[in-house]
Amino acid sequence: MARELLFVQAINEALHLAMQSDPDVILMGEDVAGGGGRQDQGIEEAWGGIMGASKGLYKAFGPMRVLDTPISEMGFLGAAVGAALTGLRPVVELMFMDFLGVALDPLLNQAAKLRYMFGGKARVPLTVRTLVGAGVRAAAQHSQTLYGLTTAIPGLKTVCPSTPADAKGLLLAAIRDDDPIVFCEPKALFFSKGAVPEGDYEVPIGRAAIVREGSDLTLVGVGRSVQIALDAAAALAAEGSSAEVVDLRSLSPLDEEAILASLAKTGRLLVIDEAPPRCGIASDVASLCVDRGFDLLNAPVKKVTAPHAPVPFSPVLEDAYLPKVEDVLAAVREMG
Amino acid sequence: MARELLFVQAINEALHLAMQSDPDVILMGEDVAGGGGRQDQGIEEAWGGIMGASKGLYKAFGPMRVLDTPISEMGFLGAAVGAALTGLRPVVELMFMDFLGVALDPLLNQAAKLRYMFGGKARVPLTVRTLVGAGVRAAAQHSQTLYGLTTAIPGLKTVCPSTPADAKGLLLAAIRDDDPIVFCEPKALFFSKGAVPEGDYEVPIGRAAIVREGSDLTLVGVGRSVQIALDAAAALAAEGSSAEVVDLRSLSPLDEEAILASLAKTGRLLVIDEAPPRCGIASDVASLCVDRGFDLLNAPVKKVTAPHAPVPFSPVLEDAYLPKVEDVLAAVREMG
Amino acid sequence: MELSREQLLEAYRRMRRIRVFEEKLAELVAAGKLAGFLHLYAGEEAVAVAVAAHLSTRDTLASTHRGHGHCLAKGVEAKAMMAELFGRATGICKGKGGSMHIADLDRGMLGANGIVGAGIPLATGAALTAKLKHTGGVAVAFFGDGASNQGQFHEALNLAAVWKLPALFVAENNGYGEATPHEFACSVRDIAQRAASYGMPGVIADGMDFLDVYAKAGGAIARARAGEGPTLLECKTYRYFGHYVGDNLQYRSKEEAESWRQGRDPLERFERTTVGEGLVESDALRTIDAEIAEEIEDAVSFAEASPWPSPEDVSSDVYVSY
Amino acid sequence: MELSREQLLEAYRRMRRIRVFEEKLAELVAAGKLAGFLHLYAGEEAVAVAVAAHLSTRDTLASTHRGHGHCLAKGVEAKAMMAELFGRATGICKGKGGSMHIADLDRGMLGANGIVGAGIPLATGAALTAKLKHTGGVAVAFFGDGASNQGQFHEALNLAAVWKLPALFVAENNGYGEATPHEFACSVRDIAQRAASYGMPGVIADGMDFLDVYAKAGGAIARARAGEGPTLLECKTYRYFGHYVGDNLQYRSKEEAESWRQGRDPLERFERTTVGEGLVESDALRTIDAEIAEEIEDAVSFAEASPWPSPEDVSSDVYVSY
Ligand SMILES: Cc1ncc(C[n+]2csc(CCOP(=O)(O)OP(=O)(O)O)c2C)c(N)n1
Ligand SMILES: Cc1ncc(C[n+]2csc(CCOP(=O)(O)OP(=O)(O)O)c2C)c(N)n1
Ligand SMILES: [Mg+2]
Ligand SMILES: [Mg+2]
Repeated sequence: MARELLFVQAINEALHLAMQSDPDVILMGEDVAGGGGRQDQGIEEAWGGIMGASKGLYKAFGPMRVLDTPISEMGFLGAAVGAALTGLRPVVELMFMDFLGVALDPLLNQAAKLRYMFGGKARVPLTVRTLVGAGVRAAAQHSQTLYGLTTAIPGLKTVCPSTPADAKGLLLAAIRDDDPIVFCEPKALFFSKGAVPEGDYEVPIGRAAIVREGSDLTLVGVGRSVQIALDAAAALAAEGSSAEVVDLRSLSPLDEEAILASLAKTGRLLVIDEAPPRCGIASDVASLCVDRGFDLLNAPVKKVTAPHAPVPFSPVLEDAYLPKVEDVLAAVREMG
Repeated sequence: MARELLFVQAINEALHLAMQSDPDVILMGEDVAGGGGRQDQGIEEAWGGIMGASKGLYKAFGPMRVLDTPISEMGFLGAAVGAALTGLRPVVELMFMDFLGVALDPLLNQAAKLRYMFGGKARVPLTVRTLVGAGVRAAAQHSQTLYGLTTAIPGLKTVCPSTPADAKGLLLAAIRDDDPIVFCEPKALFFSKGAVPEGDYEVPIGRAAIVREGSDLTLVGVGRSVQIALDAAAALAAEGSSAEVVDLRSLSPLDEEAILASLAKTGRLLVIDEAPPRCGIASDVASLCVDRGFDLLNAPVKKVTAPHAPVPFSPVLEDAYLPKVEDVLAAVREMG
Repeated sequence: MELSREQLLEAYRRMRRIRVFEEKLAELVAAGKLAGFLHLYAGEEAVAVAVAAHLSTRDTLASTHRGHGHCLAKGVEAKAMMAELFGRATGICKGKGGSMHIADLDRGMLGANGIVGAGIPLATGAALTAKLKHTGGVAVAFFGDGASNQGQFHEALNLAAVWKLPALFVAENNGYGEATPHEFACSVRDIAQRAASYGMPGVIADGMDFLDVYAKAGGAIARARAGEGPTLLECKTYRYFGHYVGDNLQYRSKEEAESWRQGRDPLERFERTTVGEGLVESDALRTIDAEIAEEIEDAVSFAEASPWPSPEDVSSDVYVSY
Repeated sequence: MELSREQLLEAYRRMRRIRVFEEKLAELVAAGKLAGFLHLYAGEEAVAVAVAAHLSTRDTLASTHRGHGHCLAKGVEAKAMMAELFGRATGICKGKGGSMHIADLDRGMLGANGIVGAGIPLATGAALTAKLKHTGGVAVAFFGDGASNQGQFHEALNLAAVWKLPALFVAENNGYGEATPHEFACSVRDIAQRAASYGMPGVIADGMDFLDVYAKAGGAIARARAGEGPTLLECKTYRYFGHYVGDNLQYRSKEEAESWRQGRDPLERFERTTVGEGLVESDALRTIDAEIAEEIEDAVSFAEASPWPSPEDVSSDVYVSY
């Protein structure tokens, strides 16, 4: 486990492995080859995706399996659904999750529903990779955390790794899963480093990870908020309080048992999420606690989220927008 | 208050009044005139919308203000945003809320965000009327209850009346509101009857209604689930238990104070929603209770919702899909 | 692409099956025996049947809300379809889909679709599979005139052209999207003209004439199979019934409707031509009529006698695993 | 539509302002002074300025992610834009929008837009307002070649045509959508050809030539103002910088880039023609150069000296009332 990779390299490695191991896996999206194949201009492979996640794939797997698309999200995502329905296993890059605005139908009304509507006779093995979250000064239309929206849709799965190792293992699992999965990549973590196992392995979908053990309080995070939870746990330890940190990793299915088991240990729970507060994963986890976990609760369940506002551009405002360790500590104090 | 109208007539009356009182109000959508104006075929006004909600408007206000659109939801909703931004007050019919799949961007990334992104210098007085809910054998792509999705989006307001009187008053308030509002019309209620005041009145956005008073338990509903709550309350009364029923009416803003005030009276709360359970309004209300209402709670907060599945077609399955009075009673028993 | 007598009789059988199936549905709704939103295909039979006559199970088809005709043309069983419309467990989708979601993947039928325009990218994706997996198959998308104003139409046709996919896009121009006339909604009279936006051939066929559609679809499909890319084929046609069963048809005149039926009805026209040219005998057609009448009655009996799904099944078939 | 000396000088001033503004931004990013995603317009100046030269404040304009040029051409202040890019409270959007969301409704500037294609329906709606309120105004949408493959392009152009709106759709074809060449993404070489899908005129202009764009945009705008409906105007152009500041330009050759700059640069070309024909004097242009250099320096100083927004403002301006 000594080898360290960037998050983006972990993604890239998973894509290479998935394409090597299954000829039905194809990749499509805007610039995923990045204009690769302009032999006339002496260019073979260029960008490999706007963040470089698909670098090298065009060269390795060629233009039939690594497909630059027009800027037609609804069209190519719909085509990917049709391809998945007929025997391919497409991995589609939806550059920013905000672009669900122009790409929702193939997920909401097609991928999520075909199997059910067809009486169980179809499968749609589709993976949609997409960037989520704020923190890079990309403003309101390129910074949203919309995994709550896809989590709400029956028929879809939604995952969001917080480490390079999970990114690789979850992506391999997602691509090989026979259901449509939205794979969220927190853009602020894209160039963060972490140990990544060699070779081919899968992190099971639907399992949370206890990333720090504790006994007084459970902090639940996902994606980028896991680090905030860890930092807050460290600060709380300094104050003599022992916080357990749960990384959800999978939003749909949700690992209810892991959350409740932690709550059983600690009796107190707080959720941190980068999304705004309404109808999101934070509300969802809180509602689980007050239903199945009610008898375990010794304190209110607090949500530390972004405000009910779009993401601002100005660094000063964006920093104020995002959940922070001190927000967590203040909420913990409020829990009494 | 003796006059009774159908829900659809109440909507129609509100549209007439809004258009009469403000020349900037225009109506657009598929078939809102319904092919009105084919003088060559001797046809002046035809459908007035697929459910007849806009009947008579084309005749009263003419082709410049009642606009049949192509089947281009993203295009005409986007155009409505542009029109709202420049001085009109459009009311757009998105025939079924399911069609957000092909119409999300103008709401998610434009209407909801322009004011904020432009530093408060814009207003987008747009009302989107749309049909929600199941119960009419319309199957998975025409039966969704997606108001949780729009509630989650900062910058939008979302309302959903459950009676003809509220439908009229809320629609008038929505059209005159200076923010973009999604106005959800439960299709299963469209031909239900109720007393509707004459004349022009507004029901304020952001206020819940206590539609039945009680002391032992709070039942929270919205749209069609309000009637289920009322029926359950009647059944509970027969068992000697007194349930208060809260009709949310407005999902964003949410009337947190009304919910908490009821909880303070009863100590026990259950939410009924026709949407699936994840990241929806039921989770949201539960999360409010376990945070701000924690000290008031004497029992778990239960959610009675549709299952995590698409809406099935078969009457037998659809009936099983929808929340029912007996589901509420069973959940109440579980609350202890 | 000469049609044999058997092929002609089979084409007539399929058109007839669609006609009777649809008329039966209108009857059943009137009798209060059927619920749901039903969009009938009667009047447009020649389009689906003539296109599908070029297809086999390796070829795929994506349909619309008005899908019964496409399904029957592609060989889906009337019995299993009828049971689906009755919401029974024996339905082709176990009663979960209903009219707007009938599918039969084994026959390459990728589903009716309740979202206008959404079938077009699905077929595009199926064409991508055919190309990458070298199946030799072609994918066909059917869609209405109204759908040609949807963004998905534009995006999918461009994509299919850029990738030179083995696809055929069939615009069924019946003059209306619900109650709205084509000319209120569409900035060009001929949808085929839009092919120029994608550098693909745009062809117009008389959608009331089986033989015309057959010939033009055949050319386009041969082109697709040869790897020369997609075609946009517009078929001018008319729906006899309203937009859905229950529609009062207020938005169009009786004269207009009559003008499409009189002398142009696709079944009558087919009969006039083929019998007239001595290719088939009218007796053979009458035999088919009788067989179809019985088949559809049987389908109704089958559906009505079939069991309802079990309420617990409401939550199954959502995922392969969860 | 003869241009006076003043008009020509003003046009040059705006082009020059855009060029210097954009070059300054590249410098500031390199120096680590600016954050965010910046898409520079340098090379395409003639398009925005020539179109906007026909517009006044009653006319509206919807822009793209590459919006600085459109804003400056429409008369938005460089100072307030620069402060916005620096995220300051004095920014045109109080620092809340940043590069991709600059707007100035008082000047009819309906906003840059981070969603490719989304500005096109916004302009269509603004044209509807103009028509229904009889303002005499015209609405212009700018968008890239990549955007012409978006569904919103198709839906909005059809809508504008059906409703005969006073709109102009300007496709800025710079040959790339991010790293993807036009010919990989678009099934036709000329976007103008797509006008045929909407029964509207499609016109091609040399986007490196102010005078050509000016003449062709003028004709289209006059047509729109006269109530004759929309036009699609394609301007062939090139972006000098990468897709965004930081892009390594790996996907295109230096030779290609040079071939667009050499002898074709819109400012040089404008100067060659206008000075050559004795319409303006090069001295006057040099004076403008100096003034612009100072203006942009001042804008940077203003921005850098401006206060940051207050963190509490993160939640204001979401609603008019809530
Ligand atoms: C995206 C979407 N918008 C609107 C509808 C409602 N709707 C169903 S069918 C229809 C008309 C379709 O017209 P056309 O494409 O011409 O097909 P036709 O019904 O004439 O066969 C409409 C508007 C829908 N189902 N999906
Ligand atoms: C809907 C959407 N898809 C993708 C993107 C990411 N993106 C931003 S700019 C761009 C390229 C746009 O190309 P073009 O329209 O030609 O404009 P240009 O950048 O060349 O001016 C892309 C793909 C986006 N912002 N919005
Ligand atoms: Mg039609
Ligand atoms: Mg471009």
